[in-house]
Amino acid sequence: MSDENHYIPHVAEITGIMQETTGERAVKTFKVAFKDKSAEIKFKPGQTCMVSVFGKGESMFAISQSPTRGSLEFSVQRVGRVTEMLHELEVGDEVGIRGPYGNGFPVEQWKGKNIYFIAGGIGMAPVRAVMNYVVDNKNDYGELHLIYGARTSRDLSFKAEIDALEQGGAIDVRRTIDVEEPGWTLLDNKNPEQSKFDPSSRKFTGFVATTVSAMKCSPDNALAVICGPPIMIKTSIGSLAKLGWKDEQIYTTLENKMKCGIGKCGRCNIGGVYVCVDGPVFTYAQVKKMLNDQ
Amino acid sequence: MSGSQAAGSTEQGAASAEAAEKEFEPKIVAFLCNWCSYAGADLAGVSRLQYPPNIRIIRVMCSGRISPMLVLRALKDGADGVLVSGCHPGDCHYLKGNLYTRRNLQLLRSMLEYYGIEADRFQMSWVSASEGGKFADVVKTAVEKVRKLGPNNKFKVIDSADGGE
Amino acid sequence: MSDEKIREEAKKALRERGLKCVIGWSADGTPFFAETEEDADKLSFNEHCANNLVTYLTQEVRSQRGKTRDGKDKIVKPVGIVVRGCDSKALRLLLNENILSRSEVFIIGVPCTGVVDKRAGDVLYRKCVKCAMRNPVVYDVLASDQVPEDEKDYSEVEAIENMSPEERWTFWEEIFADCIRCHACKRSCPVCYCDECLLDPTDVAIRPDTTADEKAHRPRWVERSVNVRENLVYHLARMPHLAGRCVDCGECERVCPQRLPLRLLTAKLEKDVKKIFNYEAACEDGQKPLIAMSKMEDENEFIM
Amino acid sequence: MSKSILRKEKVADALNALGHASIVYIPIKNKRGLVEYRELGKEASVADIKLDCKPDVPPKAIMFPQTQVLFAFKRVGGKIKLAPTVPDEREKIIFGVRPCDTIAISVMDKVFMGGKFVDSYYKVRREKVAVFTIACDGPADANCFCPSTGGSPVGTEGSDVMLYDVGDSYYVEGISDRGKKLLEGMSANLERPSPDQEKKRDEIIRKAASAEGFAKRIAPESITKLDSSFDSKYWDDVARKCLSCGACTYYCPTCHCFDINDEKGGKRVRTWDSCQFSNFTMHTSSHNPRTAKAQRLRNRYYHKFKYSKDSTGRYLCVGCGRCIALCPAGLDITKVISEVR
Repeated sequence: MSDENHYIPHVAEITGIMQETTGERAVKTFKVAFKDKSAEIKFKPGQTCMVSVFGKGESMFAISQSPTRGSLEFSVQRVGRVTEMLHELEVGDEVGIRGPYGNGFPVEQWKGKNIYFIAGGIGMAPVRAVMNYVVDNKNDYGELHLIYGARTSRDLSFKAEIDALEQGGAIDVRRTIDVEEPGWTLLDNKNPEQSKFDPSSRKFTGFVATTVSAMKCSPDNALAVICGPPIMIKTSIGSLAKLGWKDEQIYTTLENKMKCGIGKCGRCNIGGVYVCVDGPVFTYAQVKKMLNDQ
Repeated sequence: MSGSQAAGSTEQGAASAEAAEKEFEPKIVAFLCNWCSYAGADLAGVSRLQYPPNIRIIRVMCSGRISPMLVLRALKDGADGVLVSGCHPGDCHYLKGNLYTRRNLQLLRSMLEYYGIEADRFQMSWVSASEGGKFADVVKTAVEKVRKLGPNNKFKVIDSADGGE
Repeated sequence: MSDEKIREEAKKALRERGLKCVIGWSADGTPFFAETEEDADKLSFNEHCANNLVTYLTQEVRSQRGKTRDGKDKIVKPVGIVVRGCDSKALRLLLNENILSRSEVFIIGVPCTGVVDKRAGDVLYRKCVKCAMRNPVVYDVLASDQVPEDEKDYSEVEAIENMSPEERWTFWEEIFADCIRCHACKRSCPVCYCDECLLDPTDVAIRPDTTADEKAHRPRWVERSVNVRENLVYHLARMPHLAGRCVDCGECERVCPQRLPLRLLTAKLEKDVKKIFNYEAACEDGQKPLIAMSKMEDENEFIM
Repeated sequence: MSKSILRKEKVADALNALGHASIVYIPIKNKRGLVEYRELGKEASVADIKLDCKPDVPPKAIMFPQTQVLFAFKRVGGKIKLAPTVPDEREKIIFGVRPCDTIAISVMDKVFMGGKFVDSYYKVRREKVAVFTIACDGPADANCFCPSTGGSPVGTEGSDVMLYDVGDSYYVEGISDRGKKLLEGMSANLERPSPDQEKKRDEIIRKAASAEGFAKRIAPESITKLDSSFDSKYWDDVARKCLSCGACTYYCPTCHCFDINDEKGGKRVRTWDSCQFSNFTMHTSSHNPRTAKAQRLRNRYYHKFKYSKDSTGRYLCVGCGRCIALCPAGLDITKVISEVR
């Protein structure tokens, strides 16, 4: 095991592509299957893989599907060199996969707890993996909530899947958007605590953090998983803190530029911590300590 | 796939495969300006003038667009020679593009020579839209010069077994 | 003697002109940024002061630029600098190219009789043995008397020109095989001030609004691999960019950790520019760039 | 014969004997006066050998080449075919390494072969390397500070064979089993040490233990002080001088950051990278956790003296002083660590 060459990816075929959102920063979900069945990997929700587009390079992506669903999926936003090329691939094309890397979410420790999944934009990708895992093991966990925000309603990914979960009653879902649209209840970003919160409403205009405040998420026997852009993570944590949440109850994922994925290339470190092997999942208590060392 | 230049263009060129194997067929990238030289090449074609098939034409709007980087990139990625052709001085569609390029590329040519790289790997010509005959001649001369120089080996690098130095 | 004058002028300028700082050397020859009059007492110039400080000048001025919240240009405090003859030519080029404006800089010139190479055991740098730019050409004050200058010496370049092409190639191939592309030559160059360098795959300016398309299709002119070919292209392509701009200050050669004789390239370039176009970089204030001075009657002989 | 004498005039013969089974890398003085490691016989001749100084270039590239092809890929009939590169499995000897660089090799071993994952490319090359170290007789030059980083001019860590310069000969000592075996192979060139030579060798070790004569030094309390100087304004002052070139990192015997890229011709290539380059940590989105030069510089110093110490128990700096000698801006790591507060 230890002498294995970690830099050589296994070739995998794209077996399905879902167009989640469109536009300049479109999101697509790729389902892949290894050409060589023996290369198949076991992974935990929250872990990541290096995905290669040969000739363009490789990038680290969170696995966006739960291991309980039997497929390996990545949800990728089109932002740069590798992702642009990924988006041009079709079913049947080949990519390279190596991994899984990182620690993943400590789902075993979470048993019996109420969980708030809080996601913004493409941050929904890792959240989807862990949320589906928890839903599939629903009996082990308490109440489940999802607060999912994006810029506009068109930028919300995994629509059908989340709708189905919601209708099945598996999870309480609140969607938020930044730009006002008809039919979406307006929240006051400036005074989130004063916003009138209608529990029957599922769609809000307002920041994710605002929604968290307005919903008054309870910290009792609960934990929160926050993924999204840095500013959204920061404000959401602020909202939770005001509601009496402790740093240890809040989990988040970090990202940094990575090249090797195995803690050698020296660029994803925050202080002495390598995000690729020690992360990407950290509690806010850990992050707080690390951010001092940025 | 840099460095595969030696094998490239045989199928279109020489009469018999045997002759092709013996004689080196250079591959030349030709940057032609849209208004004069490209039209000149077109005229050469329409007039059924014969010229060697060793050139790969890239049309640019003006020879002024040809930065030394493009010439070097072509050489680095396996071309045996580079030809840049534009309007005669004074005829540039954009007034002075060809004059700028002339200064720039003359220095590049001089530097190539200084490094010990055959300066004839890089050639320049002025061909107007009406000079189909001149275009054919220019290509003939350019190909012959590069053929004499042989394959472009100086820009080639051979990796050791595991690529380490 | 010149130390006192430098300090005195630096203090005066800090006091009277509201300078952000004065960039100079400390007595041990390392760059030093004097922000207060007290600091200014540490300024010095001696034979160990080898850095061309103009690179820092651009950095200090540029870092102050930008817009305020209400959209106005930020106020740029002028920056003082101590320059030798060669440095001052580079500085003049930056002024000519409008990278810096004359009002943004305060220049203390020091005529120089050569500086020494610590790594080689305190012998004069080769560029200093015979030097045609010992006296500053642009300055507000001079810290000492002017010194006699030499004729520009191109004998080393000529020696290479007189080799056979094969000899030349062997000579350069050996040199480029040793380049490790640490980019010290480029980063220290006073006239390499671009935010993004096309010869440096590690140096790409990406803004929040750069599209995926732009990033994906940005050409990589030089690969990251370090080998003779990539190094050759790197050093070849640098030259046209420096044509008519490089003043042959020799900073690239000085900083090269592999001790590559890079001035053999820049001196050759300077020689060619002079010979072919009768042009000399930064030889006068307000000079137009080499390429902009292209003429109908330029040499045409090499063109078919 | 684990302790013996190699006369200096016999070094060439001994190297030839070693050269039968291995490639020998040895410091030579190149045309430009730089002392660097080269392959004996192929790139270097005996006449160029220079053993009496600390080489200007560390031997790092022998185990961790600046450019290394990880694998090649090709599209055959629409399908991707990967071709891993053939590892360089030739036996190698690096002769004449100084103790700082030898310790650096064992530090690098920890980086690449320790932790959760092993870097197979490094491992293959490393395991074939035997190190012949020449002990220093005090500081090798004005920039040395190995005692400050836990090293010593006579440190044996990472060595297979130790050599002590006792005048007209080297006092040779096998350290590892492998080293002892290699010495057996060159026994024809070895002699028994005289009491006088024993004494000289002991003298070298005694002198080294006192860490005398080192002009550069970092006090242990300066390093502990790093815990509280993270937000110091001093970093901005240092960064002002830094030119963001890669000279310090490329010449550092322990700097190991690298980049991986797909290059023309279907190769995935690993190359050295430097944490001082502005794009080193930049995300695709343009967000950069270490935007400012000061942050990048600070990260390098902290990585060397704090992060690494905290996680592996040892410094990532061996005190060779090359970064001091080469910095175009005259930055001095010992000064920076000592002055920051």
